[in-house]
Amino acid sequence: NQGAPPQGTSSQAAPSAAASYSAPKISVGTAEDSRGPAIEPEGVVRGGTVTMIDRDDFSHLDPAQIYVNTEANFGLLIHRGLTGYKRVAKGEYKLVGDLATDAGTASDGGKTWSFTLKDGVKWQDGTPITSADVKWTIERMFAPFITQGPTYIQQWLTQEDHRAAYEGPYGGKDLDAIETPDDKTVVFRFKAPHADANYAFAMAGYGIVPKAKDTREQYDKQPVSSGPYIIKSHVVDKSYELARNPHWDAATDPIRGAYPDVWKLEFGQESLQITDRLVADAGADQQAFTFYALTPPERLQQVLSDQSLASRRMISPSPYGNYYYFNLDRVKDIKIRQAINHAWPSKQIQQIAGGPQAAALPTTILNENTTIGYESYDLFGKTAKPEGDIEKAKQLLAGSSDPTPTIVYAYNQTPLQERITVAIKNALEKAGITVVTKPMDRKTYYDSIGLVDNDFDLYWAGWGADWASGSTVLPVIFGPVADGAPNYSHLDDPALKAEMQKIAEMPDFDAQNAAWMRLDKKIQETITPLVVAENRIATMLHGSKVGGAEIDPQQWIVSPNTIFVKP
Amino acid sequence: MLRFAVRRTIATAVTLVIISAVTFFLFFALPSDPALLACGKVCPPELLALVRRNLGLDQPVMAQFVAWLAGIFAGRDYPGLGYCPAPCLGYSFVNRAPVFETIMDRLPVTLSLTVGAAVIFLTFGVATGILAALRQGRPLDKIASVASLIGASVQIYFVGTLALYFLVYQGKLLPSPSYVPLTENPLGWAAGLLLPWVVLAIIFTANYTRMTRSTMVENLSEDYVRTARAKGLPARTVVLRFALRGTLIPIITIFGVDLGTLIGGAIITETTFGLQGLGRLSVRAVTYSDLPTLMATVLVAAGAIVVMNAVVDALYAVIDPRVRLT
Amino acid sequence: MFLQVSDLTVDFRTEDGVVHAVDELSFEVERGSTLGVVGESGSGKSVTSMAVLGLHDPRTSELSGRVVFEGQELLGAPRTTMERLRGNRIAMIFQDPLTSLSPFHTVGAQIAEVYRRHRGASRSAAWERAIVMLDRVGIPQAKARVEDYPHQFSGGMRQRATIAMALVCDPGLLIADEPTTALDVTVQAQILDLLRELQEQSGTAIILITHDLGVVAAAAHHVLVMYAGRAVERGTVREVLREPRHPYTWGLLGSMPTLRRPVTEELRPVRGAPPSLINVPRGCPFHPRCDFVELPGPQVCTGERPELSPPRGHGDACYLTLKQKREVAP
Amino acid sequence: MTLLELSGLEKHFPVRGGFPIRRQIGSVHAVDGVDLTVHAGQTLGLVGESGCGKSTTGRLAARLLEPTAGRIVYDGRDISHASRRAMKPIRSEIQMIFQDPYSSLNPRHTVGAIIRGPMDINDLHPKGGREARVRELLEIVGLNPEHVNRFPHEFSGGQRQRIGIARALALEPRLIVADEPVSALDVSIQAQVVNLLGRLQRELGIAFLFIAHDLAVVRHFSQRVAVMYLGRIVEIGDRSSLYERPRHPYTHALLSAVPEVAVNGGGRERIRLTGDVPSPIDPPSGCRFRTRCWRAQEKCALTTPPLTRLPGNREDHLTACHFPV
Amino acid sequence: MTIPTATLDATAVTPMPQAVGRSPGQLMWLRFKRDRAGVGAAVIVLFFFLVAILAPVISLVYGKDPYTLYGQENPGLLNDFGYPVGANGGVSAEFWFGVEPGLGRDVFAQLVYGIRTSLLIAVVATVLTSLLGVVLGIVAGYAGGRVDSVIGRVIDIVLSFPAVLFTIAFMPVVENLFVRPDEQTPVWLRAVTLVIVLSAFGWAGLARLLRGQVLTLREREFVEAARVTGASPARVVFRELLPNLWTPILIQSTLLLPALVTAEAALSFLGVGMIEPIPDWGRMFLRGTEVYQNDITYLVFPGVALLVFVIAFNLLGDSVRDAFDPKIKR
Ligand SMILES: Nc1ncnc2c1ncn2[C@@H]1O[C@H](COP(=O)(O)OP(=O)(O)OP(=O)(O)O)[C@@H](O)[C@H]1O
Ligand SMILES: Nc1ncnc2c1ncn2[C@@H]1O[C@H](COP(=O)(O)OP(=O)(O)OP(=O)(O)O)[C@@H](O)[C@H]1O
Ligand SMILES: [Mg+2]
Ligand SMILES: [Mg+2]
Ligand code: NI
Repeated sequence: NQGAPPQGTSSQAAPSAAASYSAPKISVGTAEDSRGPAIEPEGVVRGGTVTMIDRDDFSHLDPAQIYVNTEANFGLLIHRGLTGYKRVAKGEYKLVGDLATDAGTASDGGKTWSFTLKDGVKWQDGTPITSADVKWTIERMFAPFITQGPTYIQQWLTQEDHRAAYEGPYGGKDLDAIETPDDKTVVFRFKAPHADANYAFAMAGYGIVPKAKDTREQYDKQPVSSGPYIIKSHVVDKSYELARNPHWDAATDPIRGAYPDVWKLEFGQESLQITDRLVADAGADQQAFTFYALTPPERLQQVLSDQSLASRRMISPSPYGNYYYFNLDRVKDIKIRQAINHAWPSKQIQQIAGGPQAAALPTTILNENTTIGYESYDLFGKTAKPEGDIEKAKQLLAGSSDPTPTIVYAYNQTPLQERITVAIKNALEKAGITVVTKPMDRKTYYDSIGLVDNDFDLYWAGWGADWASGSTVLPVIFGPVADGAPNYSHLDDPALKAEMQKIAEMPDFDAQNAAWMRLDKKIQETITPLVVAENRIATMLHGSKVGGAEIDPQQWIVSPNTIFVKP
Repeated sequence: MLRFAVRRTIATAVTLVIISAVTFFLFFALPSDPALLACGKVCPPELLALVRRNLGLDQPVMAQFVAWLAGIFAGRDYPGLGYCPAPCLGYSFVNRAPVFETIMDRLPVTLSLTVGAAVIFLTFGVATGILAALRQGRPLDKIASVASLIGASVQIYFVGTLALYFLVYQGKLLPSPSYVPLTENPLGWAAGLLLPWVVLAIIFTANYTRMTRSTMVENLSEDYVRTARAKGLPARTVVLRFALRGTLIPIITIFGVDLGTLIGGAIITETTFGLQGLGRLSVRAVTYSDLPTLMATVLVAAGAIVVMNAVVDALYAVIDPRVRLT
Repeated sequence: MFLQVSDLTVDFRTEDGVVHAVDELSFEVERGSTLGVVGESGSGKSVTSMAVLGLHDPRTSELSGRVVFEGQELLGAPRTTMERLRGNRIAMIFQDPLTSLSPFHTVGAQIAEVYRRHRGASRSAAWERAIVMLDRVGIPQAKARVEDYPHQFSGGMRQRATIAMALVCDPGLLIADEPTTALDVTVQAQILDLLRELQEQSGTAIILITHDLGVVAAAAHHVLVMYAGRAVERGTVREVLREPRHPYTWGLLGSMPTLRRPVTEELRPVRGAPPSLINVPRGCPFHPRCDFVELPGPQVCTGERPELSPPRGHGDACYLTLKQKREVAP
Repeated sequence: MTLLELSGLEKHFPVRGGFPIRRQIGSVHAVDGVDLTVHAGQTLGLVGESGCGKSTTGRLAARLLEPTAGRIVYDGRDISHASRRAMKPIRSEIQMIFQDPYSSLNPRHTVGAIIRGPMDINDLHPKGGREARVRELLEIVGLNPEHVNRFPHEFSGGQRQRIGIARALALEPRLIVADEPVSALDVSIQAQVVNLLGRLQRELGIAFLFIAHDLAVVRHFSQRVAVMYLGRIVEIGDRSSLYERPRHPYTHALLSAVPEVAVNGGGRERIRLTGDVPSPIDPPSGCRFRTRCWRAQEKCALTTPPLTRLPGNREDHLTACHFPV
Repeated sequence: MTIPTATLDATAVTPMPQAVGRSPGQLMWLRFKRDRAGVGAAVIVLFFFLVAILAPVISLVYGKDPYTLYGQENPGLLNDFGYPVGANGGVSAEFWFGVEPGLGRDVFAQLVYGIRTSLLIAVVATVLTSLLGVVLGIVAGYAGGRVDSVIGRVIDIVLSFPAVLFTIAFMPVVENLFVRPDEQTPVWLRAVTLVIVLSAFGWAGLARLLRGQVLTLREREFVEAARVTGASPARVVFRELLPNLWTPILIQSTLLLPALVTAEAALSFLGVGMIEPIPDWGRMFLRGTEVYQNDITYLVFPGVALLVFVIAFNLLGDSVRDAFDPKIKR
């Protein structure tokens, strides 16, 4: 996914070798693991009201429309899915059954997946959740008004252009590939093997929707809760108040702690203000935290060096990938692309973003945090010369088709990107490259660079894995070339396509991951379609009376599951 | 008076329609396609067409404008989204809510911010202005004029940022700015808005002090003020009943403008203090190409100014019986 | 003596220097009589009257001398004393009826206010009194007009209203500062008649300030001719107008066109322009414009400043001897 | 010899109002049927109370306003509706002096520029050049020619009025409309200016339409005098005849209201008018003076008295009254 | 007809003694010179202008330019967080006003060059605004009637139009309109767009004011005096009216300039100001409000510079107003 609109910055991050974070351990849990209740954080207290402050309201509440991490995170409070991630210990997670009794059973070499629903799982009105609801949930995702959510399962069940195969259940037709032998069992039959399907079902987008209460478009405004809370009030773009869902039973839920009685969500604050408020820790703000308001670079020094904040600090590297894509249609000479990679002022950009504690300098396309079996490589000497190797770049350019190329660099015009642009221009020009900088309107930035026929040579874009595997990164960012598609490099190589297809269908999850890692290096070596950008390290704060706050390393957001309020 | 009211209402309506039309057509020139934004990441052409139809974007611009205008009075039906009842300012696909609801939600914030600040800067500005005029040339006058000059030169984001830092985060003297509905908790309401009020007042007071001072100085030398003194009226009465009366006209003139602008949205103030009023709503609407919301905020902003102007004109007649309302 | 002003001096501090608006002016007013004060524009007439009421801004003006009213010293009297006297024992009518009434309040309110303030009358009693006063000054349908605003009155009516306002507390002294200058002749005549009538009824002393000798002739008993802040001639109306003694008075009379003067004759204006009050000419302030400086000898006119002589009765401030005057008088 | 003739001249200013759309709802009958003539080289004085339409008449005569009805004949030419272009040749012959010596001079122009202006506009090249002519004019009106580069505010009221006169003289006019040129001046200065105008008339033979409200001043400067009331001429005649034997009650009232310097002048009958001038928006029917006239009878309300010579009056002494004194 | 010369005694009127030859401009200058605060402000304003003009020279002498990323190129200037290592924001003999956090540019050089941007935009916008306002205001006031009501309506609409929103929305559009997609956006384009936007929404106030002025001026008799001599409407407007409007125009524009400087800064705050790397006070100031908790120096220098600049200009505007307004006594 592309993550929520970033706050205070537009660049996102991956871990640095220097930082003392280890990548999260993620494994598949057993049926035993899938039993509720959730593992309690230390010193947990139940009850009270917790406040969450953030900048933007969630655009969607209908699970089928949820793709962005902030919405997914909020979804944890009101939606449940077949599977989910259970926090076992700090940095350790298990994929477990959420509504399902376990993380699913694959058969037929990974082509068939079946799940059994737990007893006692109910909707907010007390009616039990059935397999029909699950089937309906997936079926309705084919409907035309569903535009935002994930599409993996749909495509696997039908074809790449899944909407062409099935128009959704509202016309009365159902989808044969999903079977519900009884009220508790649901079986998915995929066209090809997908060893990681249980990870896919953990996406918030596959949170379930009651067949009886489906209001189609309107559901996006008033969803029915299957999770621990119900929405008591919602003022668009401003606030939420959540109250307990009396029909949610902690015993069925291994994931959600749901400790506070009331949740208050407040929107409209910039991250700078949120940080200042949390640093001040005054009055009601002591019970406050933020899902996603990263400490902006301007406050990092203060937040990181103030010892009194240590207990309220949360730090986690970004699980996303940030790339400066070359437009391969325009920058055709690989030497030039590599020269730019060598000249890239990673260190300078890092400093602008707030220093090594604010941004890591990854060297690989795949992100260390979200790739099981991650292995590092450094093709452009970034570890040795993070500030860029101008000499090497000049050498490469000298041997290229154009020793003094002109590069049109488009960027999202935010204050931070403006400053980063200054550094990039400065560095590349030292290497003899003329840089034409093109500030782009924030709201149309992705539209503009998403056009296949654009007039730019280099531009930034981010992508994050949907689960801890290269299969949700490389096939996406080097996927189909189309307007609006995330293949911003326009890399269209049949051999590569075939190779990716082959890896994706490998039945062994670990082998698959190792293959993705090798492909990562190969792409950078032979094609160099992008510059791997700095990855930010999130630092966030919470109020002194908030307990259990922790950044979910996969979603890169403070998880609500462990939050509690100290009296 | 009634005639005036009717005539001004007509004029106001005409002005608002013109401003709405200008906004509507101008923002239509924007390159970002609202349907595309509403449609989402993966947007096949047929889906786009559907969104277009639902939002009425497939109509000619003129027809869309008329539909929008008619919606205000008659309500409007959005296929797939439901009916939007009578004062329908459109349906925001960004907020996924009828715009009118959102506006009504933000308006109390903006009004509280505006009215509270206005009360402070008006009373304080006029009072210091009067004192400065009466103490013309004395230290108090000098202090007032220097203070007002500085007040007029500083920026809300400068004062606001520093005030937040020193008074709220560091000093912990004031609660962090927030909006609590007046009806819910009057004290909390005042406490939450105190800082924005004061900061706005710092900047606006200056103008009133200066204006009051200079007109007051002029008015104090008016013949009728001299007459009042010659009648043996106490100095207080002379100043407050006679001299001040004439000073009110220029004051309410700028007051009307200020109030109108503030109701339209104190964008920077709201941003600085994280208040959710019309100002930020409008900026957000621009940022997301949310045309219906934008139109509505423009309408409110322009409406506030135009209405305040009409009110000011009516007040002229109340203050000065020579003014005839036509 | 009812009102005695002696050696009144008023200076204004301005950017360009100190304006000597009134310079050692002495005069007196008897109970029930009218003193006409004449002089061209800027001769200090208004300043004098305002000084009597203590209306000058103490920050820019400097007053000295004595102003004794009914035995009470007014110069330097505390503010409250002055506020009690103003509008009550001493009332004033200003030149411009349009601007001297507050445009924001009804005529009735402005009149009633004075009555309430000084007589402690109730609201309704004061209102009744306002109607009576308006009626007295000849406003038709006073009851209906009392609620009008000044702008709904014509110039003449407004001036009547200011007179009503001035007389509402039956003042002992009325200072009328050019009460008719802004009005048409027919209205002016009405107003002058009215003042005379009122004086006859209540015995009020009046200081009538004007630059029109015709008005003085019609309405005053005594005359004070001012020039450059000083009294240059003083006497009864008959004395001053019949046998004017000061060359400036001659000049004034000569420049006034009248209905009787033969038309073949040119007017005889005072030559030159009024003096600056910042650099008042030394000696006799009139000497630069005087045709007769040679007679007593130029050193005389530019030397010591002439005093009003004789100190009582018909006096003038000029070095010409009576005989010389009789010879050169026009 | 008649230089300017106004006949049946009317000027109505629209009064706007109405509801809901503003439109003309009435008109100010500022000038409502004025007949008068100005003879070459002579002065016609025009007196009347404030607001009776004197200035409007003067502006009409100078063609600053377009008449609503009636004729303006200047030197035999009908200029009632002449365009700016058509007026061009005559412009220099009719000039104006204004009441307010403060507002009638552009505060941002030097005296020289002010006086030279009319010559520039009309492209006149006097002998010796414009500069010399300006100095000459200043001298004529009794100002120091060295003062050409000064600004109006540096002059006293009387001196300013002289500048205004010099400006009017710059085009060597044959007729000067003087709209209350001395009302704003002090008595002594007023006399200086009146004397100056008198001399100019004698020496240059300029005709004047001299507007004033002060009957005494008018008497000193005008050979003939017209009395105006509420947009109409009520009496017009030779100076001596009019002042000595006024026939219209209004003229009577005006004359008797003038305060006289002569103490106990006696003999003069005193007439005090009551009430105010009626509104020119809705003037009384018939004789307009009837509402304040002590001689008014029913007839006055019904028919408008024509401006005619009354028996016993001199030939050019005309009065508009049914019941003359 | 010939006019006999010197028929009159040219000395009949003696010039007013205190009238020394002073044009209104000179008078204004005299009054202004006496106003110490005003002169001080003028000196400061002049200083700013000088710095703007001499920026390259200053930069040369100082030995640094506003574009080089000193902090990034020389290790030891900025710490890991991008903040200056040295005390007080890295103020040193080498970097007089310190180093910019993050990019590490020289603050002094940026400030010096920043004046250019701010002043240039503000001055050009002021000139444009004034021009538009003057032309439309005078035309509306003088032409009257339909033209007046049309312009009046437009003024009303412009005044009630949400300018800030408009700017935010259209700034990018305009740029995309004028620049080919693969071309560097020229620096001047943003500046020009800013100028246009600021002027397009700024003129209405001035126009309204001038319209009112013209309405009263039009009634002044000197306009009639010009028309009676046959002056064309154009001459009346340009020769007679315009000179009288210089005062309000000058006053307005001296007050407009600081307002525009702050407006530009406010637009920077909302993200539509000048883009990096062009030095700009508004943006520096904005950045200052972000980093002030760690590097108050970076807020203080641009903040104080902007504050001094705006105060000085406002003070100058006030003084100009006072100098032109004889009513205000100090
Ligand atoms: N407050 C003041 N400050 C400075 N000078 C003043 C002030 N008031 C009056 N003067 C000056 O004092 C002089 C006398 O003024 P005053 O008003 O008494 O004249 P006046 O005789 O009443 O004239 P007019 O007939 O024009 O009313 C004038 O030169 C005037 O400029
Ligand atoms: N431009 C105008 N529009 C409307 N009404 C006008 C206009 N000019 C004059 N009037 C009205 O016409 C009437 C005559 O005005 P005019 O100025 O001619 O009187 P006047 O005799 O010169 O008075 P004054 O002695 O006060 O100068 C007045 O009622 C006046 O209000
Ligand atoms: Mg006076
Ligand atoms: Mg007139
Ligand atoms: Ni009659």
